Amino acid sequence: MGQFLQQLINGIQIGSIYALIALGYTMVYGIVRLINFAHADIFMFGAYMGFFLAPVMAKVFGGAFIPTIIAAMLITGLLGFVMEKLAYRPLRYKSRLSALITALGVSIFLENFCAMPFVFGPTFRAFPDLIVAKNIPIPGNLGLSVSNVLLLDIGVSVILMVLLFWFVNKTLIGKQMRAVAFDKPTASLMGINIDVVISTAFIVGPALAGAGGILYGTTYGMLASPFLGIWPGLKAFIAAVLGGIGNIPGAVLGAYIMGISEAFATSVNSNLGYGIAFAILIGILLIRPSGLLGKFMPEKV
Amino acid sequence: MRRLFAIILVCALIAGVGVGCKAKTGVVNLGGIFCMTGGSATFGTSSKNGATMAVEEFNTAGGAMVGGVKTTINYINEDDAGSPEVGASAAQKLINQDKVIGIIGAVMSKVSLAVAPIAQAAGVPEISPTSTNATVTLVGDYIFRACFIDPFQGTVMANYVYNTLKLKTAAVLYDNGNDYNKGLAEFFKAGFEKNGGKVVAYEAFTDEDKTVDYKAQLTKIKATNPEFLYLPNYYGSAALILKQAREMGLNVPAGGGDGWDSPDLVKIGGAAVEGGVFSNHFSKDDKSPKVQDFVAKYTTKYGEAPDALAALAYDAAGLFLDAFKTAGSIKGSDIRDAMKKTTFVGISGAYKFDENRDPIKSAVIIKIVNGQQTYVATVNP
Amino acid sequence: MALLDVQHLTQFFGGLRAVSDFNIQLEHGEIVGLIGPNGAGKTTVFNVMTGVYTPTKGTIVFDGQNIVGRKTYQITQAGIARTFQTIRLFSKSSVIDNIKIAYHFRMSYGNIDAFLHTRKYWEGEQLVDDYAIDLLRLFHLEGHAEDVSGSLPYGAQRRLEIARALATKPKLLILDEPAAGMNPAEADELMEMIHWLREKFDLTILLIEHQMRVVMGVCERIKVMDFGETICEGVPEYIRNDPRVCEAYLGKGA
Amino acid sequence: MTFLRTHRTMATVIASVLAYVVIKLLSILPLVNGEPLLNAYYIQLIILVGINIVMTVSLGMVNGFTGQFSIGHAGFMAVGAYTSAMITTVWLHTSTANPWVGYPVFIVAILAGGLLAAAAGYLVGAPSLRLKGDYLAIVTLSANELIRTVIRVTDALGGPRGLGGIPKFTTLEVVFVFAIVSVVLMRNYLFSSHGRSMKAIRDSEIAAESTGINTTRQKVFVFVFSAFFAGVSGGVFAHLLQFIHPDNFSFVKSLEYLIYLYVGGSTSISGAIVGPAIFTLLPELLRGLESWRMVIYPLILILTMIFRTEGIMGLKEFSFILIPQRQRKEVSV
Repeated sequence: MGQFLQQLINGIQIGSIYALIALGYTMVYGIVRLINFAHADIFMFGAYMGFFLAPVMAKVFGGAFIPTIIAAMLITGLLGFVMEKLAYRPLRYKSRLSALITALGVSIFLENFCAMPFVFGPTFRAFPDLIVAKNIPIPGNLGLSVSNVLLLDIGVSVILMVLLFWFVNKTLIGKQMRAVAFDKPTASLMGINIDVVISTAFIVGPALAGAGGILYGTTYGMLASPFLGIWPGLKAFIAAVLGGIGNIPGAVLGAYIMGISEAFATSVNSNLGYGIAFAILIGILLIRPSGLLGKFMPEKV
Repeated sequence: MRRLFAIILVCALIAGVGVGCKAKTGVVNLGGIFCMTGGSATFGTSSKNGATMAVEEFNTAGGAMVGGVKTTINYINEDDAGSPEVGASAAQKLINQDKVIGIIGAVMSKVSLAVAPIAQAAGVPEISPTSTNATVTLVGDYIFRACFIDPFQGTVMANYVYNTLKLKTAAVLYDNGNDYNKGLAEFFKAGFEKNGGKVVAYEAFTDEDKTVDYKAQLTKIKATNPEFLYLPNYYGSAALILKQAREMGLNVPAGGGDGWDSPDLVKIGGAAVEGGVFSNHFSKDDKSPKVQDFVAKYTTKYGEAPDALAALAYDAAGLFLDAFKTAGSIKGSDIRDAMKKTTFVGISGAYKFDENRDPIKSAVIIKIVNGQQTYVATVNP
Repeated sequence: MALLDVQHLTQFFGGLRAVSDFNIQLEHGEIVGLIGPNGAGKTTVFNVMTGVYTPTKGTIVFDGQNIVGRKTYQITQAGIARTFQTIRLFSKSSVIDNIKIAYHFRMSYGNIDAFLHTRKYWEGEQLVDDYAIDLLRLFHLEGHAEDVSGSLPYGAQRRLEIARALATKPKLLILDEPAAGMNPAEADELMEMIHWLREKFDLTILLIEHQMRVVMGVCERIKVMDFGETICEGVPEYIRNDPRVCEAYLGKGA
Repeated sequence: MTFLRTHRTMATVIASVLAYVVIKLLSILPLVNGEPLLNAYYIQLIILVGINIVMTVSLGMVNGFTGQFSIGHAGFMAVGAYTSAMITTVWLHTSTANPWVGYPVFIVAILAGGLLAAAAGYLVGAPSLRLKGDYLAIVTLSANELIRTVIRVTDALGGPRGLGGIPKFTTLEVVFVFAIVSVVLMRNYLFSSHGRSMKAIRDSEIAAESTGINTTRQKVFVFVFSAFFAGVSGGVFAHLLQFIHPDNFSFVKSLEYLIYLYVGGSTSISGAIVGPAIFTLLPELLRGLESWRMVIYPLILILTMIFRTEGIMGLKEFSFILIPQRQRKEVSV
């Protein structure tokens, strides 16, 4: 029982980070129908920003965590904006698949460029301790414990997700985003500036991934290399599809399911922990072809 | 038409890089194949640094006499991107284009195994600094290595933990996607159980450096109450695992293999790796001038202390060049024969090859004390 | 026996009843119109008849066989061909390939012949090429045979879609708003063509159309639907004068 | 000349044989400083290009011409590579056998690998081809990684140690025959009634269905034979490299094929030949740049996509790919 609950906690923690990445995938997809492969690398970029900025922030502001996460979000948001302008905009009204290949190109570029010795370098980096890790035992005789880092992960993710829901549902630009996601031509006829909406999606999504990067660094204390985004990115992407791509609550749900099922699968047989995510995904998609919360839209005949 | 296109491209290729690699009098090419791009580039960089340093020292010392001509080495480093396929192309290029007299590399066994058949077929000696998979040197008699193979290192630690530390139960957590990890894990387990110990948890994770969350496995391991945690991983993973283990209150002694040897182990792991023991090729504590000289020179040149990969690449290149000098020939078979008979003394001790061209050399046990690597013991094979 | 006999056809989408208790019998050689305001369920009836949806309730007997539950392609092979409200050509394929595709299920060679280009392949290809060019000629499209179909003018695309439907050698042809987007002159041509089609190909035709001139001019019988229900049925003269029809289109009290 | 115009397949084969002879001569005749122009390095690259062409053309059958979106092609390659390598290396030790025994076994082995890959393709494709677009992509990608996971944890297949000691059966000749036969077969299929159905499904699945095409069966069949060719390519690849490892076949590899396909032009067989030819050689061409090469490579890729959105070839085909038009009888009005 104790182990069961502990694994649940473990799963929720990793799920929180997946969720922040998955949200970016799903937002961009919802609006431009593009699988932005480079999103995983923006997450990496955010983590490295934390590595470089934290010491500076600590000096300037005294505390490091909040200024660092905000700065990283701003920078990754900017990166997303620039990326869309340079690489994706020229292809917007052309082939969707060409944009996908371009996204792959951007991804390979970011990884390898950042791995150059004068950028981030290929070496392991010890992530600065933005908060001092402490273990808080849970009262009771199950031997459970949570760390303050875990609470921080969950807290920050939930705050950002609530902010995102507010942003998408209550602000004008958020409502415009939903309109564009629903029907781009009509939205444009209604006088919505599509360029602004798309740029916003490419700022907000990457900013969330940047926050995810900071949480990742804080949680694990190490940045292996500029290629570190690939696997968390892939898992988060699968989570977004699992929840129904383009659907914001779906991405969060998918991410938690992914994190928790990975933890449990690993505890049953650690050799299969990695593969299980894919097996679950295939299973769910075969039963619900549009993901858990995705709406099935039959093609109009 | 399609083929014509291919031909045009190939011609362009030749025009682009092909020509201009003719050996000038007194200079011969030596190839290196390391992962310079991709997720493992940090290992490749260390290795390349080590090999480059050995070559530079060799040239400064006057090179070798080949047929009465003083001959120095031009070192050509190629990228394998951590992929067997790219490594094979790199080997073909070095051998056919650059006419190298030997190849130092690769880091990973999976790449060495793709390079080895090519080197063997061309009669070009290859020495891998760090490929521990036993089958690498079995490809043929031109293939050597400078490191221990997994059975030796795994067993050394199993004996040390059981006999010296007197611990009777152990848990193992390894990367099932990495042959080096898996090899050490298996031989540690076998050795430990042969001694009478018990491996209470034998858990895996996947994808070396990209996995960062080990809590699920550690939760399971913690429930089995092991006395020792064996982590046959590279320093990055090992440090992270220990951090997370300590965070969840799993405070038993831990250990690993030569993959632990890097200044980054302590940088990343901090207090969590304190007291960790691991098997290695040499100790930086070693007072021998050779070792001290190497550590000092490397640190000055590259701005960081050498890790095991750098030391082994330095040894591998040094051993090869020593054999080249002894042979006084650029013929692959002559160098190979000289290598077989080598008595080279490197950073990691005196080299001698067994019939499989695997080195017979002693291991040292290192302990992390106050964040410093401290020599504990030497284990002879 | 009727060529097509639809009984008590009912279709729900979730809680929405799109079609309720729809009945129709078509005799061989008839031209029948299905009209009604937007959202009346006409296209849904077509989609159910062609197997796009499986009906919630009801039977559809075509040519003596119950076709409920069959896949669209099986229904087409059984002899019902259709056109679409918005043109759905294979727009990147050539005009002649559009016709050849519709011949595919009757093609005499299989996968192996396709890989190896056996003698059977060449014979089959020659046959289908002759067939397709003849059909195109009937629709005055032979000059465009090698053009990409998406680049044809609108009227020609409509003709090609009908030609493609005929290439499946149907007994029943169903046309979903064939005159949509046509001017009166083009509509007149279309009406002529529908009559000609019936004679030439020995067809039974069921059509949805909004242009009353076309419906009245071409159909022998008309069925009017509103909100999924059939509200009246009869010859054009009768429909024209039925107050319920007027009401359905223009609202109560009009 | 008339003969060549009417018998394009024959002409292609003749041209290919001529090209082979030229390459072979260039790899033997000592033209440059007493050395052949094409040394073993170039030959190896040409062989890799050949394998990648078959992979890309077969992927193009699914993605380009049938309009589906599969991104797990390397998984099927893995099935073929491991199956064939197990047969030639582990079960029958052909490395020591004489070539008269070895080559027939090799051919049987790569075909067996292809068949098993096709079976895997059926298992993946049959339930999932009803998914559309990106959902299908995710399922195929997941299947790719599942296959890799299974190989990695199966010690009988070498697990993470990989499978080595594979005899080198893949020569320039083998790859020439293999690539030409494969491309001609797929080209033939495309220019048939079945190929037209594939394109019809791509343009409008609903319209294809309503013209009597069993679209599900057609899609699954294409997916299966595409997996077959990927499997055979895997076998040829394994016997070139003489060592295979699960990491050779990760989804990253699948993405490489995706790049080759769309850069070349997904709706053109010629594109699926040009794409891999250029983008296999490009990283090698950039070797002189050292670690910059993987920075420059994606930039070239991005620029290619921006300036040639539909790929290098677009919808165009080299003339030898096309099937000659039969003379039609006179059009009478």
